[in-house]
Amino acid sequence: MLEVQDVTAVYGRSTLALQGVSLSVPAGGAVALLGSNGAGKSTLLKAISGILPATGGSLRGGTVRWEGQSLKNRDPAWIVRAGIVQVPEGRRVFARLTIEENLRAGGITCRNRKTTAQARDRVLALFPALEPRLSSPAGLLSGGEQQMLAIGRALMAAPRLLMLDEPSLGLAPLMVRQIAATIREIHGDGTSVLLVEQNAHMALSLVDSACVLEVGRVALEGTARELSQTDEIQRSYLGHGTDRTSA
Amino acid sequence: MIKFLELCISGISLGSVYALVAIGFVVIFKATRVLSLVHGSLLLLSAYVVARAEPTVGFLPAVLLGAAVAVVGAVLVQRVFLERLRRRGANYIALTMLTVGLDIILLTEVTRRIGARVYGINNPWGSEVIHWGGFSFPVARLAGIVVSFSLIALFFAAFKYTTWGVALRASADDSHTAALMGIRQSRVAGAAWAVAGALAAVAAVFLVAFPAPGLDASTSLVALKAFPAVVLGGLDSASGALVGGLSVGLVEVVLSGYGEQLSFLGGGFGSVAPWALVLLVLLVRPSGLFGSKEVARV
Amino acid sequence: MCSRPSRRISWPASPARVVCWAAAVLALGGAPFFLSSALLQIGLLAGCAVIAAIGLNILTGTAGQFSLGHAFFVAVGAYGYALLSGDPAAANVVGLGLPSVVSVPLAVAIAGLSGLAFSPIASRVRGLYLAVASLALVFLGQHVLFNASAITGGFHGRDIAPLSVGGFTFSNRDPLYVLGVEFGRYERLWYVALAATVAAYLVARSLLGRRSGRAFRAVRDNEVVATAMGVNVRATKTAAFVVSASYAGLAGTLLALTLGRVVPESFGFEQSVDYLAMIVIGGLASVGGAVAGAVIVASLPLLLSQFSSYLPFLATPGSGGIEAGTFTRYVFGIAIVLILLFEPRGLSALGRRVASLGRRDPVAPAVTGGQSSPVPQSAQ
Amino acid sequence: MTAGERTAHPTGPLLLSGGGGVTAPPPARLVVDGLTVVFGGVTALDDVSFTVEPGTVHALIGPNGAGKSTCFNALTGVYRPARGTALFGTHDLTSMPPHRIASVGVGRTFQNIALSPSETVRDNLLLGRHHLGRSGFLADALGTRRARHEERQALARIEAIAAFLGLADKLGTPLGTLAYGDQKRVEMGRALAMEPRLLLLDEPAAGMNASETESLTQSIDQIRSELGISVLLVEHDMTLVMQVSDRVTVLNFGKKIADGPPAAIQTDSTVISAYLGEPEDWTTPHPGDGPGETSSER
Repeated sequence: MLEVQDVTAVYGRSTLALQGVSLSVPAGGAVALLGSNGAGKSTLLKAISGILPATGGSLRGGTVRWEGQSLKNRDPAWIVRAGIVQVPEGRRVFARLTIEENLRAGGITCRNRKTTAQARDRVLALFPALEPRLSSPAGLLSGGEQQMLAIGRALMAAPRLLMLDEPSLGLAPLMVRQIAATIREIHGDGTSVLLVEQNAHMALSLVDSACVLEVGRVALEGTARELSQTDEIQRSYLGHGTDRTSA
Repeated sequence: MIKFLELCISGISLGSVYALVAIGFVVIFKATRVLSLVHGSLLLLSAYVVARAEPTVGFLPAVLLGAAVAVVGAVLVQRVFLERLRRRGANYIALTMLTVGLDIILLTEVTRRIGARVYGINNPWGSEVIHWGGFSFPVARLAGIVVSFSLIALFFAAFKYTTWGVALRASADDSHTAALMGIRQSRVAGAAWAVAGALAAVAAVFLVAFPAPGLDASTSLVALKAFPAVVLGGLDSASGALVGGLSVGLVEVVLSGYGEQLSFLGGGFGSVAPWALVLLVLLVRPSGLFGSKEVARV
Repeated sequence: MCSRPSRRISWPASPARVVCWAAAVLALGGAPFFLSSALLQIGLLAGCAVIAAIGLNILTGTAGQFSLGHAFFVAVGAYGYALLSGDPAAANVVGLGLPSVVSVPLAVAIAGLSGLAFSPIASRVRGLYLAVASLALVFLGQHVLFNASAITGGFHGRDIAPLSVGGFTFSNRDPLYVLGVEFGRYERLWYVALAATVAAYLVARSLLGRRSGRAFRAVRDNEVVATAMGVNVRATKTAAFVVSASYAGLAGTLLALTLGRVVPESFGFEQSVDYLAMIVIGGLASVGGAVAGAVIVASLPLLLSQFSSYLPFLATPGSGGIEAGTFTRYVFGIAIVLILLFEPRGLSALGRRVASLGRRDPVAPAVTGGQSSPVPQSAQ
Repeated sequence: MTAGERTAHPTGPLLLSGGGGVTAPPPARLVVDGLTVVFGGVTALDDVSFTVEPGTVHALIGPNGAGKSTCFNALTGVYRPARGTALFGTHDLTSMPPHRIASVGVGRTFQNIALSPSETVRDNLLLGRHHLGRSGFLADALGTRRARHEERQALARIEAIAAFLGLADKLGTPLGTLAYGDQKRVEMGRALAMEPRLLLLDEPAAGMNASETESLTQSIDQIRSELGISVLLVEHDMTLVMQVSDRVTVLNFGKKIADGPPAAIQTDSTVISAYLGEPEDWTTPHPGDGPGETSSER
């Protein structure tokens, strides 16, 4: 399981992005991280997947543990091998590589041919739409197909914890629905899921529990059922203040 | 007509050798966003090693040794120096100037050792010339074509199909996401520099072979000929480097061959014509023929 | 990285400072009285390098346009002067026979115009593509220098008419004694070079400290931002090339006058790299740094070979050991590498650090290569 | 139109732009009409229209990827729209050379701090006055009287702006050594130094903590009420948006989905579902209205 405790992260020299955030994803569990843009959700994922330093940030305090081992100062490749893989925000497929090559890039840490073949079969079973276009450049796919490829690419590393950063971003509702169904299926296969989403309704329908970040702090947490019944989330997205004439 | 065809074969031969060096530049650029100005001296170093080792160990072992030296040298440049500077977020001017500094050191050392000597490297082709239906070609030139194109084919296969190739192209496409997939950039980059070093070493052997006079201190300047090639094609396009290398070779050899008719452009115009071609191409396409446009980020 | 304009220099007329400046003025102004001709020539060559390096640093350090072609523009100045002032009656080469006072500014203007002529490429082509495009100028320029012998004298070069102002000629022709010291060509030229160098320095400081300098730096740091602030990016890049080429032209003119003869090999690829070495060693974007770097890079090899017989680690030419020229190449190579690795802002930053050792001034953090320090990619 | 250096107020309060003798240009409204931006077949901004009234704060909000930045970039000439106009007064921003936009009175800030870290705060602020200056390269190089006069005036104005933003004692500090919140303020100061009549703020609160956001809120309020500058604001911090805005335009998928006063936007069901998703059943891949987790509002 993943255990994040009291994490503080900064960008550059002094921009506080996270202040004392704690969160845990139990083995086989699914957790959503909600909050409006700029709340620090992506930063937390980057802190877990180890690419925070490469993007100009650093972890200042707190601990990140995965099955008892600290992930601090580990390089991203080590973390991928340990079983945590992140699907980046905005899909970020390798546009000039073919779909097949994108999948190969995702499975690059896996040295075992058999596991790789199995992972590939699983991905193509999940996303049959990719199969006929394996040799065309990923840049030509539609937004929804790119999101599928991005998830498929991450699954090639056979993760035990899949972290998704805003998989619904910029997708039409029908596509969001398909992505949601896929995430549910992946979770159903026993993979733990940490889902960062702005689409709170979709996210809460997929996970057991969630926490809401607001300006780098946990503002709200609870089970999915509890959270979907309050309108606190809406307020954290659309603002606490009213218009200025009454403020 | 016979002269023209002979010149074309000769140009393709020289061009394919330029392409070897140019592909090295592209691979390095894709992996580390640097124009390696240390390449000329690495090329000279490996040629020097081949020239010194050949009399005792024989041709092929000497070439392998030269290539090994170039590979080790290139990887050291990347690992010990560039990587350190890159981690601190240095820009491309600083990174490129670092290769200039290393080039000055290495070039000074190797040219000091070579001095005023000219080394001929004994190779299997010697100075033989094939005559065939009115045509005559130096065998070394033909061997250059065969070996270069084989290596280029091998390179493209590796670039397309091997794990390293996929990792290199993925990193060049989006380095952060590649890191998220567990691709270790520094290893990919090290391998890229190694490949470039090996290609340069092979190119060096053909650059000093007949009908060239042999290895002397100015051989490193030949690596500069690969600059027009790589810029013509586009810094980040491997196939562009091939096209660019061949164009530069052809333009240089054919124009030199017709030097008398072109004497109004000055003696030896053929050897600088590639540079004129570069300016013309950049005027129309600021990122070369196949290079991807640099997009300004807000 | 930033060159502080003169008006912002605090002037705590500390006695040490006054003594330093006085000593510098005395040493530079009095040099012809106590230096040998050989040393004066080295000083003059260093002055040319200083002017050229200041120009390149404006282009590459301040405006961020990577140029490997600086030697070309220096050549334009040198040969331009040779052509304009050359004797019309000379046998092999064309000369227009213009007086020096006209030829010098015209040669500088021609160099500036050649920078302008390059602008269709210079203002559109970026980064390393620009570096290679400017390198093309050097090779094509060399070709012209070797082949257009009617103007350039070809491989052997051509002689330079001495500078002559109002009947006073800067040559050894009519002997002149000042305070008992014979004033020959180098002694006379010394003050011209000194004035030109000081002017080049002051003009650069003035330019970079004002609106134009800020536009250069804005274009270097971020073109989109520069545009939003109203900077015409292409015009600014063109201007940077013109300014830099004019500096190179002045340096070339002075070089021609100092050497008395110009040959193509003084303006090749290696010289272009040397100019880059000067600004990297001195510190990118710093005018003072360019001065320091140029003096070191230009004079060290000459000084070492001048004194090689006194330096036990140097071999005399031809004996097979490490010669002065070779030795200085090592020094430059190592200096570039060490500076980039340990003090990317070059000697100017080192100097400032040393100067502030006694004071409490905070020294700005090292920012590598003039680009932005790590900033958040996305604030999320 | 080069406006010339407007008169400065060395120590006085920061008056309206163009104040102090020179007649200020009349306040202008920004009328965005049918703005459409297409990237390689994808419509990033689809027929968006809205009006920023003079002297108001107008917010442009929407979920990630809704097209807000695209809109900003189209207004500032970074992108060329396929269709539509953006009239500011009588000037169509979408058809001007981008570097001219500043001189008609449009200033902007950038989302990620886009200042030069090695320069002083003073030099960073002075860059904002570039379009107001007239001294050319020659005048600057020679330090003519006019160039020096202009520089002094610009400096005086910068000092007033720095005082307004509480940066007066930091003018000589290299920007890179400032705290993040101060850097953000310099970014704002540079935009004010442009003497804009319309200020485009791109996520000014990004990365700020609560107290920094609080002071930002006040600054925006002051910019509107004391300086009379219109503000177009892209921001994710909804508390800030709702506090300072007179009007809010909401984008989703590149289209305008709502436009109105903040209070109305906060309760608009289209806006709510654009942000939080539709409160419906997400378990099946086909639209349906099964008894899923539906929240209380519907």
